[in-house]
Amino acid sequence: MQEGRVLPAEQVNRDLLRSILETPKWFWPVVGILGLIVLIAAILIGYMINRGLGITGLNRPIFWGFFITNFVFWIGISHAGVMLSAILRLAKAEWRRPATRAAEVLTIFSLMTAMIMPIIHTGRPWRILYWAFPYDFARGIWPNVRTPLIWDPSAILTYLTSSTLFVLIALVPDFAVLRDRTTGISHRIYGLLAMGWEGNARQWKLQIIAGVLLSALILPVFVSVHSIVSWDFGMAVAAKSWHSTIFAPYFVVGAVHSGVSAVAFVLILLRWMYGWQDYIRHEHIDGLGRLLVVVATGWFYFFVMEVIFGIYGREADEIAVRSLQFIQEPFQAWTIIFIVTTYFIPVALWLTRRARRNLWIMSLACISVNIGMWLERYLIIVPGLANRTAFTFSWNSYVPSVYEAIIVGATFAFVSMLLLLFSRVFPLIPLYDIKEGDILKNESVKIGRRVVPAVFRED
Amino acid sequence: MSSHSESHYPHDMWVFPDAQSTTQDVANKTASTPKILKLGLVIAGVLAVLGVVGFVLRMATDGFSDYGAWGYYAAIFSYIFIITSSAPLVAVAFRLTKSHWRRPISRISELFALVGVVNVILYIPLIYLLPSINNPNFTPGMHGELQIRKTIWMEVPVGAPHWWDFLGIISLAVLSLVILWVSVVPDLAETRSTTNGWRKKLYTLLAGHWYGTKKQWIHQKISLALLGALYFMMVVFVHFLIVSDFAMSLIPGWKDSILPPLYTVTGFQSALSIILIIAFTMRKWGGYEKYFGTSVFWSASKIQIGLTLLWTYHLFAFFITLWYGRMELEQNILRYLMFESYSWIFWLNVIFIFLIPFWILVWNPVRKTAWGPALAGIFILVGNLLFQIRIFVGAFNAGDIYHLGLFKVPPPVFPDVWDIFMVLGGIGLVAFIYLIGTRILPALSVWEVKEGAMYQKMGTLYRGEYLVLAKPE
Amino acid sequence: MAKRPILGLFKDANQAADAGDALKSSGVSDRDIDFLTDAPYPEGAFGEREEKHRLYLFPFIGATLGLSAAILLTSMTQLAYPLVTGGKPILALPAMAVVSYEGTMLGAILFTCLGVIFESRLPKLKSGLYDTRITEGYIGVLASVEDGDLDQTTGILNQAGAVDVKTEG
Amino acid sequence: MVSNRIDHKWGMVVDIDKCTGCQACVIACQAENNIPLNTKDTFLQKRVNEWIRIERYWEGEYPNVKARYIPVLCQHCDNAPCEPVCPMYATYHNDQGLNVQVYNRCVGTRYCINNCPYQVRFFNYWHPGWPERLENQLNPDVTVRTRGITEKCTFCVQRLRRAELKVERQSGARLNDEALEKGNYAPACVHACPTSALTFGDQHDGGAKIRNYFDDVNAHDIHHEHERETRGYRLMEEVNTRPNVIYLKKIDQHPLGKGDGHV
Repeated sequence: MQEGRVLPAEQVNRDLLRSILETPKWFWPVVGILGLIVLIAAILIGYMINRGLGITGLNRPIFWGFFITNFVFWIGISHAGVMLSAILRLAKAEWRRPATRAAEVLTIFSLMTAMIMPIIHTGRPWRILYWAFPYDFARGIWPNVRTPLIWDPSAILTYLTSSTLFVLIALVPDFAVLRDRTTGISHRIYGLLAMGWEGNARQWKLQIIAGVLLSALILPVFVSVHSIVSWDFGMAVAAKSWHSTIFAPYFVVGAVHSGVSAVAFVLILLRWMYGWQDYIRHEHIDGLGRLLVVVATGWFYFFVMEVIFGIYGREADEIAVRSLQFIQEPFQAWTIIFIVTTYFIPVALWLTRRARRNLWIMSLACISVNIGMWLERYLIIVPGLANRTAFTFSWNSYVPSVYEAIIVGATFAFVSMLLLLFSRVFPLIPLYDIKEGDILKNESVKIGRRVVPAVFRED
Repeated sequence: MSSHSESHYPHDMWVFPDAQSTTQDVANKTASTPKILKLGLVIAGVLAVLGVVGFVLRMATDGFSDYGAWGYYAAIFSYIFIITSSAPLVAVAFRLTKSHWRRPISRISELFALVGVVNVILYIPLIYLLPSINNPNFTPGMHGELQIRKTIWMEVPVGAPHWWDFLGIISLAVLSLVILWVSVVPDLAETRSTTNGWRKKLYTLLAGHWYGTKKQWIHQKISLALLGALYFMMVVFVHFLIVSDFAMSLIPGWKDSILPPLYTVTGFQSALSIILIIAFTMRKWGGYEKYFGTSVFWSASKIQIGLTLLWTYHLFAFFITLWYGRMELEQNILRYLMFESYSWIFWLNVIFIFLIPFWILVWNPVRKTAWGPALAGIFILVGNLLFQIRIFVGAFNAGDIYHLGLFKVPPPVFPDVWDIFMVLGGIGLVAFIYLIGTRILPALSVWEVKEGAMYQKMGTLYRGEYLVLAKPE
Repeated sequence: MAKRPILGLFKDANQAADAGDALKSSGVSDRDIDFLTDAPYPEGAFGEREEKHRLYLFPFIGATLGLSAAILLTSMTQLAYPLVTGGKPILALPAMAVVSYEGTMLGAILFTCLGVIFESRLPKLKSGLYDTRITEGYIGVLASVEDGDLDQTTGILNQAGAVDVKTEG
Repeated sequence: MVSNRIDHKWGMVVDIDKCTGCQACVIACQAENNIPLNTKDTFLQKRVNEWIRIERYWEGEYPNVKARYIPVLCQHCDNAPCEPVCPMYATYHNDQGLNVQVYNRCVGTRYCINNCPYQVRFFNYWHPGWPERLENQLNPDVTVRTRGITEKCTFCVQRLRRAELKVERQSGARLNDEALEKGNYAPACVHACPTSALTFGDQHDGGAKIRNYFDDVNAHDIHHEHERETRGYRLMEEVNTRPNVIYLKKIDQHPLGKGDGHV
């Protein structure tokens, strides 16, 4: 799958650094609008902290609502990054090259956004330090290691640290390129970041090994993160339908599903914004599409397992949750939308090569997947809590307040803003990776009349 | 290879078999039966006979009325079933991903289709053993007794689960045979004229229609892909049926949605292991060394280590959920399957299927050898057997299956001599049939190896010499 | 006599490789020749020397440290603050396992990153002989030779087709 | 201080047969524990805060209906699902069998509330407020909980502490049923109950009224099918939370048959 022509290094630099060295007209207006939305949300959050969670739609027994749903969703998105870059690096898939960094950066930013959610949804956010960080001030308080809410920060912070380092290490050679292209203060900053990289054989060798090694190390972390997030629910015995052993892999696969779709969408967007047709080519989106068919089907398998074994126990209240999800108003409508948008529409599209190579269809499919996956989390959390237990005292439903809706919506603006700003200072497509691809590409195997493009492999 | 590469890689990392000689060479190897193989056949045959003896005596002593005595039989059935049904996936999966390294081993994995018939035979007694879903002696108002025991067949369709599972196993066997046939046809067609005797007849019968026209090749590729995808889904589904009907639903109150995935992962793991072991033997003693580069083992062992980690991950996900919930039956199931009754088997299972293989495969130099992955494979196969014993013997002796839950921890059940006979016999039977199979059909997928030879070569870039890989669309 | 760096810039990788060979045959030792590129050429593409490194040690060290740190932290905090919760043991091993796992991975990754920087001899404080054209696809052949041999080396590089030869940055 | 402390395991027995659903216990609890007023708004917002509440069920079809009442309060489980999930140790099990809530540590993740099968934990969505004229009725022994934290029934631990000081530290006598009764040390709901459907006591005290109920229920687990001598049972025994609150079955003199019934 190596199409596209080999480009001279100068042009690669020129094209891929365009986002940094020159500012397109639309850039600041767009960032401004996004920033405004984020600002509004920030003000609302401040108001919420000031007045208390009463302004949300939360009640008894739905104590976790939009915020936690959004938290799980963004954690899910964050799984794209490492999933793609690590697995494709290890598999030495040629078409990974332009996708990796965008994916990793998306990971970092969506993780940051995700971490905001549980913090602002606590009753006393200003005391959050007590929660996450193990320390012993005068009162001899330590966090309780037995709770998933401590596993969460440990996993998420590990993941955030490692993926940030992952990106930074891979950025060093590109910093060097920027150092050589810029002048003045930015020259000095990039020079500092490049740490005096000159690109000799040893540095390159270690750079390559680091890519593979770190991928192999981060993969287990990435699996653990969403598993632990799933255990926030899996460990709870009281909310029926949460206490299921399959939650960990089910969540992880779902996360990969939504995340990879998100990355595909972001790539299409970048291609369109910065005119990177030569780098983000149809073959890359196509590859993502094929991958997504497999991931989606795997996810569907876990989904079916989860539902079947929900009914398997034939326990009255678990059946009740299922009927709440699948049969009763209002959730059943959402469930139908969720299943169709998550699996049937996109997979049906991805199965045909023509659809995979049509950017419009691809982006629609990816968006639909993410709508579905957001609903999935919502439909796991809220019906599980809204389930009518033996106690009539807590028979209620949940309608999010406008504040929640706006804050949740603003998180999307937040991530896009961060991505745009990042693309302003760092190359979103790894230059050296593209150049390496071009170097390894200049060989082909001739079979009869047909010339099959080939790559050099060091192993 | 360039000076530096040799220091990096063993000289037999990549082999580029000569397309001309391959066909004839493989045909000769198939026709001849070396001494070591004869020996293997004899041993396997003896074991198989032992197995039959064990089975008959078990039947004589216990009959089919009490299924508890048949725990080890169920275990060995599941062991054989999970390996043989998963084995063809190695060929299928990596054909779909267009991995070149799979080419030499894909036939090894497809040949397991021939063993599929063993699954069908071994399953038949289980039809009579598996207790019915409806509680036979149920009287209304009985405390803590279920009228219909917990099972994935909610509404209990006719003949479920016994006959439906049987159907699943049969369809798997047939489907894998079809895949084998579609894939083996070009090789047979090449040699149908040069061989003689019954092979000639058989080959002509199977591959008479094949002339290797462009059309035929395209059809073959497409049908392999479609059949493969279908087979993949079928396997996962039937695994789910078997493990939930013969293990989960037999332990009262055990509700564990992760068991089917865990079971399937175990299957993939051991399938890859046995294929690598066979590849190693063929390479070492079968004279196939010029077809297997160690790159095969290298790439496969990367997958293997991933599967190993995956297995542990699934196990932990199961454990932590049950450990955290304090329900009595959850705690009892943990005690029963993990920490009290079957604790020793459990720990050995973990060591063999995870710890040892992981620490063997984590070293890149070991992964680059042929013996490393094969050795890890042996451990994984043993671990898998222990896993099956733990789950299935446990399930077959968990007490009143129509009860609400497991509220006291049953004791473990140790094998008697007949059980051991049956376990060994099952393995022997499989080995016997497989070895016979390698005499009938070529154990190396000639057309795939030839195709691979076209797309791989050593090429020079400036001063270095590297592998050149071409991936046709 | 002190050694002086000399940098030849080449447009074409083959010429750069030739230059490397020529330098070697002229008696410049393997250790004194380096190839500066803007992309990872496959190892040995210029017939350059074999680079030895111990990067693979770092993750193991890091993992061990991380694991022990995490185990200490989890066990000590639970013992230092022995409150019964939900009838669970004070030293809840499964819970510790999760956090310890994260600790292990964190340690391994941190040390790997340190290892990469350390092993690739970064940060390079005093920048050596360098040319910005290298990041435009030119290939720099960096050699350090005796003072006296500078002119001869320059000649070799030019002969091999150097676009430009620099002796001080 | 802790050294010469007599160890107790507090428990409560709720006799459903005696409960008339008069809600006196609810009011007493509100007054004793400074629980914010449940105004019409809080009801509409579905954020009612009742540490003890009366669950009411209708039996039969109108007009032949009977009302059934069950007072539900924190069960102070020995295997409390709410405890291990708190990242802050804000709730834990103390050595007197109480499931205690430390307001100061709570950050309000609400995980414990989700994980409580009995729905007896409450979250302060708003800052608690009382009309000016009610400010003076607040109980000085009980903290007024700020917003954003979880709270729940404490078995009126403030009374128990006072009892320990008054009885055990000063007169050195063991804190038994009479002492609790005489000194008005039992939880407010117990004292308020007009039909004395609620009984409070120390499970470690051999002479306690509640003792034989606990012995009986502890001896007979739900899963082993022998009869219990008393009417005692625990709520949701299948969850295996092992509560320290025991309920006594209702004995219905006039079971609701077809046709008949009190309209």
